[in-house]
Amino acid sequence: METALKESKCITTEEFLINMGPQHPSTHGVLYLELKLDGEVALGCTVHLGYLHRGMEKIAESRTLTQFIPFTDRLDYIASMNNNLAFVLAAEKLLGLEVNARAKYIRVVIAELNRIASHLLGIGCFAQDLGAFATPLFYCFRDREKIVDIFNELCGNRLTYNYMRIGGVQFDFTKEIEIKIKEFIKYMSNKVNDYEWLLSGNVIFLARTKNVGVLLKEVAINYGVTGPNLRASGVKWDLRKDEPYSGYENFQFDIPTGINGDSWDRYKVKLEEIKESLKIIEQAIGALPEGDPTVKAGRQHKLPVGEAYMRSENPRGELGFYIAGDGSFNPYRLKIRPPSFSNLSVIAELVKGCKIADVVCILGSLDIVMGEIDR
Amino acid sequence: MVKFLDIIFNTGIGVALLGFISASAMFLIWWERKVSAWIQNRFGPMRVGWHGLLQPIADAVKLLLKENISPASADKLVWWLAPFFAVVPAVMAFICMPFDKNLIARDLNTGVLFMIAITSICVFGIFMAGWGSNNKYSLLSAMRAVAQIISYEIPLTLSVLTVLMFANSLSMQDIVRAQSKYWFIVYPNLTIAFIIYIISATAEVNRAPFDISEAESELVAGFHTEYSGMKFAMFFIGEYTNFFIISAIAATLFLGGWQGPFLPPVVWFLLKTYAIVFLLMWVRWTFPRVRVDQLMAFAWKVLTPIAFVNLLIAGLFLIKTR
Amino acid sequence: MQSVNFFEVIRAKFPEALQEESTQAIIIPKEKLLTLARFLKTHEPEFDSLHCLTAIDRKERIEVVYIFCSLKAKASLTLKVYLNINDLKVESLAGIWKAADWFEREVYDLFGVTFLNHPNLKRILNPDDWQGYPLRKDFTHPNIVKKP
Amino acid sequence: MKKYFQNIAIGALSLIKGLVVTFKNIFCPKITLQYPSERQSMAERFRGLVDLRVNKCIVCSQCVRICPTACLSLSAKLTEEKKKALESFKYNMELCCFCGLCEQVCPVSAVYLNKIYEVASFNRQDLYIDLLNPEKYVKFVNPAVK
Repeated sequence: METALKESKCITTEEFLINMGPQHPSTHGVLYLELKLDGEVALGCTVHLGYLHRGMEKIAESRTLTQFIPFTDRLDYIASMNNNLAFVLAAEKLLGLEVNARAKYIRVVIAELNRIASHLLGIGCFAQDLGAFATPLFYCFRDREKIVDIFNELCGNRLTYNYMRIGGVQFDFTKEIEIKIKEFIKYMSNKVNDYEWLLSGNVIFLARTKNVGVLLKEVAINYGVTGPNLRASGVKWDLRKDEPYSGYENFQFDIPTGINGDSWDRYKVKLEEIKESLKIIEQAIGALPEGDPTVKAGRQHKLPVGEAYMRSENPRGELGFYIAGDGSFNPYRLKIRPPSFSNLSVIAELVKGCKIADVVCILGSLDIVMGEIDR
Repeated sequence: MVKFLDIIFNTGIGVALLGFISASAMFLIWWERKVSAWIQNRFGPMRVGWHGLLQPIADAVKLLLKENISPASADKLVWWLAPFFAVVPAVMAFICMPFDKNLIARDLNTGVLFMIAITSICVFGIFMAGWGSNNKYSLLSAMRAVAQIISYEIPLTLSVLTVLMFANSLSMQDIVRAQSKYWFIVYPNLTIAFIIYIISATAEVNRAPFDISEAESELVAGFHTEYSGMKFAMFFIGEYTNFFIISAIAATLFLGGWQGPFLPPVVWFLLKTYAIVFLLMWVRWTFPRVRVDQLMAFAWKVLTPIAFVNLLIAGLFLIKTR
Repeated sequence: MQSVNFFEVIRAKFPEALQEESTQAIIIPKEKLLTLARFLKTHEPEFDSLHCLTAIDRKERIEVVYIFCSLKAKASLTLKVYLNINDLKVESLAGIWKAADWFEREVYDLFGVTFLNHPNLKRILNPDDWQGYPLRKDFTHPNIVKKP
Repeated sequence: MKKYFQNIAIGALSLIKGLVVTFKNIFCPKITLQYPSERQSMAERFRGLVDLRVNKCIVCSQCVRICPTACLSLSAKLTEEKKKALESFKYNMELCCFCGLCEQVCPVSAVYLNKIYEVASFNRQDLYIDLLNPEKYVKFVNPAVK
């Protein structure tokens, strides 16, 4: 036995670098992961960002607040309504504006619909990364299509909505839209257990995701991870409950949390959150108050001298806007705190010692969007 | 003179077989796209010909017209030879495929052994492709493919062995005739053998939950990343011909080959094969991919022990009844 | 998330801490930042998550803004450090909160504030050979198109 | 030993549940459209390309000011009765982000967004549009559109 060991001394195996480069099918956008591999096992990875950096914060400094709203659609382009909401809430907090009840309820309904659409896409792409080729993804896109049609009916565009305005929304709900939303709730609630049957129980899916990329509670908090990834590690923290904004306090819903923070928990939390969002929409649509939520687009707001920070619960985590005004129409400084930026920073720690297939699984379960990381 | 006639007769069979193989490969490609479309609530190819029937031919012509790029620092000979090693063994396995009572190219008395031996040669093709194209992703995928195919040979051969014990002859025609009373799948431990066969056969052909060698999400396109044009088409046809072979073997070994009440035997054979093909396609479009080490553990820790125990029980059962 | 008026507790420990009137942010001189950070992390409502870290270019000084958040006590706190425009150096908090690592690299990349003993202080969003710091007010670049 | 077979049984059952879902979906109605012949009808508020009702425009250039990407530019001239009239109205479709702010801000709703969404073209000149000439979008309108 020793002789074999001796020989094995002189056969040195050295690691090799593989570029899960900016152009790779499972990096959810233009992300460049430089993986150090020893055979099949990944030893470490360095993350290279900036391929989608458009300088949003520099652009914001030469735009008025209403003009910047179309740019917030392009941050997390899968949940643009939630970006609009976060930006508009931050602007209203700085300007000290009040929003009437109907606009708040409409905003909640729309934000939750967009959360479902975003989670659907997150789950579909995650299953696609695990190799369930295209079938769960097409089911998710088929359901997401219904939501996108409602948005197309409501504000005229399918992906970049530019729907929320400072002090209200652009269009009011018409009768058909409300009927469509109610139909969607019924349609979606029995489609969800399709996913439970197809994915959650599946033994191959479990084997691929159980205890893969375990994110401990302390590590998650330390890295600033927020949203479903944090809740999957067992931290019961959701801004809609703990720091209610835009009328979330008068809805009953509970926060799904995971147990040991592995990829399966992150998937399960997203699936449960779709059910919770359906509950919220049902309550909100039922109790839609009267009033006129629309706002004339032309009104420009002069920003007071001072700063305000407001964050809202995006499908991927907490999106924060830090706006500093100096009395003119354009913000003096606008900082965007994207959730995927901190969620992605955990990848270097989770990837040590797992296989290439797991690297793809972890990246899929973290559900990042490069648009908001690179701004 | 007779030898000359023989040669013409054999080349005639060969040409007929090649015609059937390429037609069945084309049909399988079209049908796979249709089945996956139905499962995913979409139409699948509809544009070229009625319901896209001419789509495979359109693809073939497109691939023919594509430029043949070979990577600069590739190991030229190995890289050039790889597609042949992927296709030729797949085609040769049709020699002892029993389509009908007498519609068989050559009824070797060691038919099954020949088939299993030939189909395991296409591992060379994959490894040569992986090594030849001198790129990290292909090398990784080739290593995976070799490990996977070798470790799934054992459960495959064991499950086929249990069938041979019942049919006590290696020739395919005898196996089919032995199932004249009832099909082999009816016997309890042969159903287990059937399940083991199906699982390890999908792994043999790099399909469905075991397609870790050309795993789109990890290794981009695995061993045939560097191939384009006709060479890529060769891999494609090789893969679908292998797919047809394993379902045809499963049909002959477990579902009684060309035997059936009133339909002509050839139709019965094709019906059973395409039933198994549908089952494997259905499995492919439903399940996620297994990880490399789980795949190995599954082969060695689950399939092989069960195959051995099944063999033992089959032996005891045969001693008692015969 | 009421930003708890935590100022008295800090003033007791760090007399030179001031309070900015408009935003209740606490201003701390550069030298005391590290000790205050450890104090915040370990003291009673531990601010266990550094939520956001950014900077504002006020032409004669750059304000580095830290927003801490305590999940247990549901409290948040804003901290500011004023850095004179010609010596932009401040202690790095990457040792205490790992979230600070990437935030600080971004502030270095866009503002030019160097964080002392940061694990690997490199540009994160712009290419490594990029000249200048884009978010500075005096940043000009040939192909910036002024909005009419 | 029992646990070993129990795992295999549970695993097999879960696989079958997945197969049942896909089998059920084979008979569901197909949802994809055969694109060139069947088209998705866009909603009434759909935001396509910027268009101009020339006679309504009162040259207040609010739309030029509100546009986030500055893709509208106009120049005016004085007519005989000292009324402002449009001389040229350029629309650079390459920069436009289709946000619809110009439509909402126009007091007389002269500027509006039409329903064209097939806007691919082979050369860049097609994207610089002069809003005054009536057949500006003829080449984008697809005859197949009912």
